[in-house]
Amino acid sequence: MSKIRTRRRPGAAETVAPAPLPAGEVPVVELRDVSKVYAGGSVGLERVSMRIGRGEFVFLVGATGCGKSTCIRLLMKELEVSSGEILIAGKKLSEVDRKRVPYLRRNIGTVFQDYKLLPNRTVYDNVAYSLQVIGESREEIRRKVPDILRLVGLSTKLHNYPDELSGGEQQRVSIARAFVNHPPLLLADEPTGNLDPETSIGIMQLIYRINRTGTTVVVATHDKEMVDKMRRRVVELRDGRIVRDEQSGLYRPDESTTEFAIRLRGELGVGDEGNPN
Amino acid sequence: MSKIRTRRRPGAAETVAPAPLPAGEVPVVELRDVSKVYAGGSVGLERVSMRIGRGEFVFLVGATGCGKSTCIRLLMKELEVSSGEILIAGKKLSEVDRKRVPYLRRNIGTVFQDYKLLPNRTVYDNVAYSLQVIGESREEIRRKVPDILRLVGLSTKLHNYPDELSGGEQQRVSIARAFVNHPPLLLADEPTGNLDPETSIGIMQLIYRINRTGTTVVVATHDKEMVDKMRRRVVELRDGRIVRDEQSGLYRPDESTTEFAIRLRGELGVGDEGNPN
Amino acid sequence: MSFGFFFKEAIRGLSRNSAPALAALLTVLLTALVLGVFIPIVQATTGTANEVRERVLVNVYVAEDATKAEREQLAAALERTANVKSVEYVPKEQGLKEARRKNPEAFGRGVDLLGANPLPDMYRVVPDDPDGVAAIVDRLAPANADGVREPSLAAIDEVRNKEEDTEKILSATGLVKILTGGLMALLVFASIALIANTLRLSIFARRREVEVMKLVGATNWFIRWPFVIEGVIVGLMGGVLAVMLLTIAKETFIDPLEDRFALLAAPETIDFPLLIVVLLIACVAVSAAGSAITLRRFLRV
Amino acid sequence: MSFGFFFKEAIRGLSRNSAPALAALLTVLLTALVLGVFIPIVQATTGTANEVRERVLVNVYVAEDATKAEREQLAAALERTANVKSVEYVPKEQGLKEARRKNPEAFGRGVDLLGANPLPDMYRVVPDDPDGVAAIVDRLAPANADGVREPSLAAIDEVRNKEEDTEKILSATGLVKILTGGLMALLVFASIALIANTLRLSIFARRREVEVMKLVGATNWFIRWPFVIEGVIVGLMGGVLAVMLLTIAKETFIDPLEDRFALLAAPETIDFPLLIVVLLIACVAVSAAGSAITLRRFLRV
Ligand SMILES: Nc1ncnc2c1ncn2[C@@H]1O[C@H](COP(=O)(O)OP(=O)(O)OP(=O)(O)O)[C@@H](O)[C@H]1O
Ligand SMILES: Nc1ncnc2c1ncn2[C@@H]1O[C@H](COP(=O)(O)OP(=O)(O)OP(=O)(O)O)[C@@H](O)[C@H]1O
Ligand SMILES: [Mg+2]
Ligand SMILES: [Mg+2]
Repeated sequence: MSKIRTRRRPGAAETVAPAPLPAGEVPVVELRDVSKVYAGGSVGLERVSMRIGRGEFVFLVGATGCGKSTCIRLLMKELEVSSGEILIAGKKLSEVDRKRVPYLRRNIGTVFQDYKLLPNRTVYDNVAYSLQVIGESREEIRRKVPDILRLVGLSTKLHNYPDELSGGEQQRVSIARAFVNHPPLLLADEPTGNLDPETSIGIMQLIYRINRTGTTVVVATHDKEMVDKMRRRVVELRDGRIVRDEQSGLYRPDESTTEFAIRLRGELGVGDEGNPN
Repeated sequence: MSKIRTRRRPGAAETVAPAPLPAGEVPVVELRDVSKVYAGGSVGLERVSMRIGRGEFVFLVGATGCGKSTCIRLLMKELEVSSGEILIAGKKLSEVDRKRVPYLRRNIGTVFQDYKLLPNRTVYDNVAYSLQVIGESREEIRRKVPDILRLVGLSTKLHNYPDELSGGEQQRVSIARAFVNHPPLLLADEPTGNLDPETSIGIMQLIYRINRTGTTVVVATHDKEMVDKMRRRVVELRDGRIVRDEQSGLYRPDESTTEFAIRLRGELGVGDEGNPN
Repeated sequence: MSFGFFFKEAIRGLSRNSAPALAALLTVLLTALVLGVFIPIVQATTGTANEVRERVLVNVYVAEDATKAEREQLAAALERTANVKSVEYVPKEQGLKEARRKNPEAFGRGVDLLGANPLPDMYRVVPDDPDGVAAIVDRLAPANADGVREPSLAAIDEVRNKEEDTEKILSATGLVKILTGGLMALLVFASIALIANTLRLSIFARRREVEVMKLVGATNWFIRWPFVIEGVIVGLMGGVLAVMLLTIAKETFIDPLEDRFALLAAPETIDFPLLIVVLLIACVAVSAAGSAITLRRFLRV
Repeated sequence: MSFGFFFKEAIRGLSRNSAPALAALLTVLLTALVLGVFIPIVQATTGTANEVRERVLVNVYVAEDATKAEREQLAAALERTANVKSVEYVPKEQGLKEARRKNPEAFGRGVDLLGANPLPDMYRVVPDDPDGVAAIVDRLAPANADGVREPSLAAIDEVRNKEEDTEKILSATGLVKILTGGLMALLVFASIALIANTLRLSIFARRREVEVMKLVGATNWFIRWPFVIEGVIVGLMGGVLAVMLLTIAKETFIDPLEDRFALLAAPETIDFPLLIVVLLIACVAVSAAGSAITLRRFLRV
């Protein structure tokens, strides 16, 4: 049996095209030469620099283990950088006090790759928690939570506990929790990994709509179809380095399915709504 | 915003075509009118009957929450049926004694949707454990484990603990563990959910090879591309019921990409090896 | 958020994590029970020891042939001696009466046969601190070079610590006091450590939850309050249960035997309601503080 | 698999789950420490109580005017009486000697003045069981209808429990024995419950792991052995630490004070090496059994 090649793809593009950003605007996310080396010595990110402007929609792609989750965990200060500097809305993360970290995180909605639901709370309470955390009033919570759960298709599972849900249902709870308080920055780590193609499209439409309201969105994903359909900015990582950074890119740079993608975008109802790409 | 439709797809095929099975052969897996109703009253499976012959390769597909994982968990007696009967290799699961359940499970390799790795063991030890459980000798373990880990592309992560792995790496450990002792029945729940397309193809090739050595394989998946490429038996569930059971089916019954699929199978190196479909 | 919210969270935590909650409850209950049993025992023992110590007296026998002036000088000298709490004059008649009462066998028959009182007059000197006895004796009858005591005043016939085993009593009761004190300290320390330990473990079992809470933007106190309230509830329940068991034990076993306790009864024994209050407050305080402190380790996300 | 495998698994479990392992260790250590301190105390107390009880005697005073035959009859009757362990004849001379020693104040002076021995001859009767004293008295001098005791033999002048407070001594020492027994039972029960409790919690924190093991085909004993060995190791370490602390405490605090313990020393006190062995075995057994039993709940997958 042959070895599965996951890390090295010969002949792939090695050029990095930084995204243009209007002069003078403070990027929502900025990575300056960021490296992350884990305790064991394995490299998560290596000298990554990147700027993401307000309202941008960025796909983070790359083979498994290339550093996508590392990047997302660094952005929410779950991990500390080994070197370099991360700025969120112009503020250096290294200068954010431990006590202030929760307030930072309230402005970042995160969909975790492993969901990270609270096991002792129902679906409703899991989503409500991120509103309770910011001191939202009970009425607001009672209004917002069922709404968002209906949007992700979980209205029948409000009072189930996470261990009574299927994988896809848990994933959608995590998505609902990240969205519910309309954070200015949304980080989604593999948000459709356990969803069927149809539900995935629904979730991506939802993310797209959220993006259109001005929210900056970073999605780490393996969902080739999704990336190819959406045609948004794509940042590809390989072994912790950025190897590609394209406006309206595809999952794989060498594939030529542009017409197909355009057709799919029409299907998604995305193309005719005047996005800048 | 519109609601995402995940459960009802109007106009889908409602016919059930049971798979042919040579007369007299004992099916490896047989479900007789199996229903599973969870404690809260939600339905996991509803009157599902199905026979899977020795050496078959079956895709279990369907929208999220349709009952795929329930089916797999029932097969390994992690859950008990509410009604009906499951037979593994002709033996009724309801008659398998509590004490004998471990011996049943040793003959069933399982890839869990949530990986279920042992947090206090390294990658190597996690895989080794399922060999230690069956009393394999130390030499055999030392020979087999690095082999299988090389096959899934994890030779550099042998001594990492699960919480030091990326999502896809954890998934591959789970796959390696399920394969390592060459069980006669392999159940894989969403084995490529967190893998990039390329790694996915590698894993599916691996599963296919294992299948060709005589192992019966059941894969629950959302990976449309994979199902369409492989063209094996597809069982589609909807709300716990079987709505489709086709030999060499596609992920969606209505799509006509047969030629594309054939081309892909060629790419996979599957088509030219004389499989019976 | 309001107290109501945190309280509801605490109740949720307790009901959904019944195993750790029950474990913590059991630990509080058991330690409170042990303490609740030992506190009165230690108190009674210490009380008894103190009572015994208080019986340490110095008897100063007046020489038969002492003159009135000499006797007066002696009385004044005794009053002036350091460490003396009180001096009581016991004339020989009273001495005999007391002796008869205490030792009817000897004095009942003996003195009757004798027809006369063999006892001398005596001053009974109570030291203000039992440990001061030796000092008093030394002052009234300093030992000379040979170690033989010689009375410092003419009126003194002999200076004697009652029963001659004052040393022994002091030593033994002192030891008992040290021992019970040490035991009590050990028990209190062990109880606190055990409760903290269980709390630590019960929060350890939920560390992932705490981490997730931090990741979705909860502040430390937002996470901590429910745990503190849980601690209060567990402490209160454990304490109340312990108190109930103690009350039942008291009423079924101790109260019917009360007369047998006459020998042990000590005025310093803590009274039952106070004991209950002390136990409850201790349980609640230790549990709540333990929860809050233990949590810190897991809040560093 | 071999023992080596299970042992390695246990070590892995301990080192990778240091928080629960430490908690279990601490619990074992603390309870062993408390028990290790209390066992000798309880032993000493019970021993002292027993010693005190053994001093319970019945004195049978011989009437002055008894004839030789009557005296012989009495001696024979005493020997025959039920419950009697031994009978000692104390002639009046020996009685006086003893009295002088015990009560120099009264007998020293009094008898000298008296010039004659006021004491009667006496039989000192030792009951084989202190609680049998009342029966002996009843038999030798049964109470008549008015409650007044009348000697059953002519040679008996009077039958008396020594010091008249036999009742009190028996009652008090009995109570002390019940109390210490109860305390010991409470402590042992609490210790076992606390250790089991911590083990339960420490396995609870790892229940997912146990579930996964079951799902990949491990038998119950395959999973259980490492936990049992972990229990043995934790019990052993906790026990050894406790014993070390106890030894240090004994050598620094108790041994220098040994002379002060004279009053408390009781022959029945368990000796130190035996105590150590008992503690260690108890720790190990409770931890190992606790692990094995607790695990059952989580093996039902
Ligand atoms: N805690 C950790 N300690 C050590 N190494 C780690 C740790 N977390 C991640 N790594 C390593 O860092 C690399 C990048 O991991 P990361 O989780 O960012 O990958 P990823 O791109 O999210 O992959 P996937 O698509 O599989 O989720 C991997 O090789 C992984 O093994
Ligand atoms: N323990 C449980 N208690 C109650 N309901 C459950 C439980 N487990 C699953 N369910 C419900 O049963 C249904 C089927 O779940 P199952 O996990 O089989 O779905 P699935 O096909 O695997 O979905 P996915 O693709 O999202 O993993 C879902 O509606 C789910 O909510
Ligand atoms: Mg990842
Ligand atoms: Mg599933």
